[in-house]
Amino acid sequence: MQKKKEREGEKQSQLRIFWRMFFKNKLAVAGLVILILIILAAVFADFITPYYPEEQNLQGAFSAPSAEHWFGTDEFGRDIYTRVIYGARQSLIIGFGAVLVAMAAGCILGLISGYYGGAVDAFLMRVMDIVMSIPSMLFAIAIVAALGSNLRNLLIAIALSKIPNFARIMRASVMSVKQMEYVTSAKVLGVNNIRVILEDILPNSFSPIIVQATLGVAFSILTAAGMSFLGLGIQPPTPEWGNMISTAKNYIRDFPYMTIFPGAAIMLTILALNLLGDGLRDALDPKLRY
Amino acid sequence: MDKELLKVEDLEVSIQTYRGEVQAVRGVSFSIRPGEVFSIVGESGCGKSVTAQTIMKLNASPPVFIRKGKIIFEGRDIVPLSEKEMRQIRGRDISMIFQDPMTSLNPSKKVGKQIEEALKVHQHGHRKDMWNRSVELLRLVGIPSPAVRARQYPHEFSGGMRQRAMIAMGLACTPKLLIADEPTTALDVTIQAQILELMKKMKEREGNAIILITHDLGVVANMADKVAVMYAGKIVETASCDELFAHPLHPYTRQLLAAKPKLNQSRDKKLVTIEGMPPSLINPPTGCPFAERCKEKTARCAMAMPPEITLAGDHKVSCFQHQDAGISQEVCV
Amino acid sequence: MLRYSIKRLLQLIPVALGVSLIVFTLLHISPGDPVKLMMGENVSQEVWARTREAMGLNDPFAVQYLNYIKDVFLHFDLGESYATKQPVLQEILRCFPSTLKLTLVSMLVATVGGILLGVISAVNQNKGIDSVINVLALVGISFPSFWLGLLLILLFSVQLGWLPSSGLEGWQGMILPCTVLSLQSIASLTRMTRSSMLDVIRQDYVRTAKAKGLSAAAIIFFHEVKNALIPIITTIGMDFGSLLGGAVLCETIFSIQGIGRLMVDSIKRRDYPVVQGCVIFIALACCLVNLAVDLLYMVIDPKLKKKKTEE
Amino acid sequence: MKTGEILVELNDICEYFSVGKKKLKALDGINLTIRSGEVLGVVGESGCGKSTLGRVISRIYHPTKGQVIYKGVVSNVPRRTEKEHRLTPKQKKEYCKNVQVIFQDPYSSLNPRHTTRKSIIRGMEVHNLYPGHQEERMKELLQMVGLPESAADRYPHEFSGGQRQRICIARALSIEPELLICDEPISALDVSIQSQIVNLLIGLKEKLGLTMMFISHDLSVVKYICDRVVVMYLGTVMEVADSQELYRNPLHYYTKALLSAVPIADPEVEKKRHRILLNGDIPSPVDAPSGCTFCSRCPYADELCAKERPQLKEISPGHMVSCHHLDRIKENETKEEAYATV
Repeated sequence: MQKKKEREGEKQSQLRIFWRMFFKNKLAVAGLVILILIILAAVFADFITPYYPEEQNLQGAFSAPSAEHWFGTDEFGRDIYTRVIYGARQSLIIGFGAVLVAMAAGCILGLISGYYGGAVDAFLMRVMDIVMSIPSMLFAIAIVAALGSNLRNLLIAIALSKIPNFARIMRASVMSVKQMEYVTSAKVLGVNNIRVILEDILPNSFSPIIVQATLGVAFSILTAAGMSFLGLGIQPPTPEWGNMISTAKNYIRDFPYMTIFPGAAIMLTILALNLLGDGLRDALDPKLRY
Repeated sequence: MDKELLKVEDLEVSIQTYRGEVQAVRGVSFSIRPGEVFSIVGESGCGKSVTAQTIMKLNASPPVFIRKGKIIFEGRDIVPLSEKEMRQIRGRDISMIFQDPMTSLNPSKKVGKQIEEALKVHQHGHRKDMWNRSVELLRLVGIPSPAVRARQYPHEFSGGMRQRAMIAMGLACTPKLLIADEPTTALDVTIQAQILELMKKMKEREGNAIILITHDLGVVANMADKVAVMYAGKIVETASCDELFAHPLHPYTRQLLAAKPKLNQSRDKKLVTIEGMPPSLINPPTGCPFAERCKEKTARCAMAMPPEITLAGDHKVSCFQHQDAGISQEVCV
Repeated sequence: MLRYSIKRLLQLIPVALGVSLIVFTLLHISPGDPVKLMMGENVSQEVWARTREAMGLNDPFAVQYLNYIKDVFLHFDLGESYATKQPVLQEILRCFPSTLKLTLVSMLVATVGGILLGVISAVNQNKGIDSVINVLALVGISFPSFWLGLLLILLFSVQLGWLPSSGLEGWQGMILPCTVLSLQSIASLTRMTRSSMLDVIRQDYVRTAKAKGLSAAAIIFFHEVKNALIPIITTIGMDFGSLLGGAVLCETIFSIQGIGRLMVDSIKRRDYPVVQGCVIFIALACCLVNLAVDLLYMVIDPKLKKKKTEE
Repeated sequence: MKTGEILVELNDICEYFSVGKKKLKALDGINLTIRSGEVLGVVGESGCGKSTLGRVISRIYHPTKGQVIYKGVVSNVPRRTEKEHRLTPKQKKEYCKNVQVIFQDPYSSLNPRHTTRKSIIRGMEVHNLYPGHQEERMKELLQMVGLPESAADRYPHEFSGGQRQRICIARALSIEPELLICDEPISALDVSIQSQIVNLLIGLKEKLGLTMMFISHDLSVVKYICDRVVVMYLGTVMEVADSQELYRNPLHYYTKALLSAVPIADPEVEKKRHRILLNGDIPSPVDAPSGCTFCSRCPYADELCAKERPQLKEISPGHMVSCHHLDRIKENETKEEAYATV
């Protein structure tokens, strides 16, 4: 019985090495915990906030942080704490949504490009070069300008601007895995192309993508907030960190707390994601393992 | 002549890894006389390279620590020396060439400049003289049209040429000891023959001693005066080259010699296999490290580490088989 | 080297065409009628039809695009602004100097600061100063630049009154915008330089240099930095793009009349020719900077020089 | 197929890779045969094309020119002429089953995410062998290569290099190939582990009646296991002979130099040996000489060698050499011997 247990332990050990490396990195674990808390807050926003995010109370406008309003109220007397918590929803949806879309598209393009090479590769990479030559923030702005500014379009805009990133990383990873002798020997065994791609190449070229995805979420949230700040993203009265700061900007001389809290929320989220990304990268890097 | 150039006493070196402390070198002692070629031979992970790098204190610390022991170079223990004092020794008194000539040269610096740099560290003189000397060194190690080659970058050199350049760099300040860490492992046979020949020729010229680290017993037989066989962080046998190959005493040495087919042997002779693998050095066995794989082991082999006994002709071996024989043989002589 | 430069310049042509196609398509499908945008909602039917024909808006998409391309590349004509009725290129050139000043100074600050901090950090690996720099860099990449801008204005302009809160005039005026714009780049360059340096420290040739008896400082400056910089330089070129993107935010915060601000204002005014022109202009500027960086790269890395010139 | 019959025939195989604008001639006109049941050794230094040759025979690469004929059937031709030779997907798959490869690097030749079981059973699944008995067959294979049954559930990173190479051998043998191509199977291993693998391969070859092609740069190991040896240099064959004959009586100057360069683990022998030191380096296969590929390092080379490539000629039964100046070399050697005896 004990022997079996031991064997099972060994069986998963590659994953276990990864987790052991990851959990040894206290900052990374802290990042993961913060991120989980933020996600939980966004999901259960209804239960942890005392007001409605769009509930106005003009008499109570511009009140400083107090026991009643932890982060104070804005120009319409809306509770900033409530709005910050609800704002997490927009940011997380855009962050994770855009990265999921970009990752899916980028990985498929990168896989095709890296595995087949040749003219297909040359064409796809040229297209990626073109998209990459437009700074991603400007590209997103151009797309939103064309499609109109709302959550969906913002998500599409950011996703499109991120695709080349994922495609390039995936391509490089696939190209290095393709050289591995286990891929050659699978082909020599007579395994067909699709199985080689699905069983040998994809699982082994995915780890750099995971790191990139984490950092990509951070980047997307920042971009989305920046766009909303410019008035090109999510429009008021929907609470969003970027547009909250944008409004608060007008009152910065007299009511600076209005700027502080949404900004701090963005920063905390990005910091958590960056910590997590660093931790994942270190844990996935075989160089640091020995 | 009998004065020792380098004496290593009971050296213990450990490497910290996330799995635990690897005891890479576990009590190694040997000595080298001026002008001698001393070879340390063993398989990967036996601690031979760590020993070599420790002599120059090149290992980054952490993760590598000298736990115990002395390294006495020309009568002075260099273990307690500071980094600044070590710099005086490196390159001038002891220098080193490495296994992979492809990565051991700085890719973005001209080869001549890299040799010149070795000179500049320890000598003062006119820049032009230094450069001329580098070109001269390249010529000495057999690089054709050295003046042109000195202005090229390492990637324009072939593997053999780079190793020649490394040798030129190593010998730039006429050191008393050259440590060659697997200098020919990455090279082809015909190029290996050239490099070994070059090392011999340069040794004749400069009179330096050489520590040759290798896994290839053939290279040892070609080059060495004295040989130490290392296994799992310990030296199990030391003898002069002729003596070791003629009368290998330790079972590991014997089996290692029999495990590799020789070019001058007929093929009917069955290859001896050494079953199993070397032990992990994180928790090394208390007894003889080879006991687990040894075909001649007895009960006590696994219990305690056999002490090193000196037999006739300065032949040292750590094996219980010879413990009793040790005295009788000495009596015989 | 010259042939390679020319080749790279020629390679810019398909990129420029691609960018213009993407942007043109995007704005073509955007809602709103160009004529009404230009002349107001209550333009008469007759004038509307005539203007549409005159502007070529009834032509097929491909023809419209080709005409646009022809104007852009043959006459450097990016069209005319709906709002000001001025040529777009003139508008862009009016705003571009401020943006260029802002981004170039920020790039310089970011490069020098990032590499310096990264080298210091790597050399003192696992020591106090390394941890401090690491934490600062981590905070730096996590700071939303527009928020930082507001906080700095709050502190230095509102509270202390030391620095102006808008514009780019004089060195005092440059401080806040450049700090805000370069912060992210400094932080990410610091991190990259550090990890690149640490990679190089592990290389065999650094061990060789140590075996020669070189001092730690000599090894760092003669062997490590140059090799560590090789991968960094490419990212500096890429960084220019993100700096231009960041400039949009920065110009809005500090009320600077730059190209980013022009673009945002034009979007709000639905002045599409200007938006189109800005994106193409900026993309080309990025490509040129990348090209310049690539050539610089070849000067540093002898291996690449050989490879590229042989191709 | 009876032992000794021709199993594989290589007709004028060329393999060129493009490097920038230049051509790297990895193989340049190789004509060879592999007979059923023999162990054919292929030796040479880096850049000689020995691995490429193995990869062309195992259909990993298509040749740029020439044909691989397997049991009389044209099996590997340049990709664009595949249609002419009517190679069906079924034929290609059948060929995979007959020819298997073991690679040099045991660390990269196993998928890190597959257990040993999955690695070994995969081939049987693809070729539909042993339906329903694959598990038993896998256990049998593990035992055959000297691994415990418990190895089946482990991942590659839990094994040492030697053990991984055993898994690779089990994987290759799982579909019962006729020809096993061993591409430097032991050069990444330590000496004590090398002998384990060498003995295992010899045992398996005898037990299963395999034909083997053993690619290596280690001349002493090749001498130990091979029946016939091919010496290659820069994409061309220099000399082919039975193992005994080649090592006793090397005729090509390159073979002589190569053999004399191998250090022998015996100081007595080493002191007495006459070592031929070749001049210069192995040229890069990108700018290989157009005549005899060895002419840049050969002391006997003249204008003829630089201009014209010597053909592989049969000197004595089974012993083939490609050199223009065999007579001069021999003459010179007898002279030297004469001096030595005087």
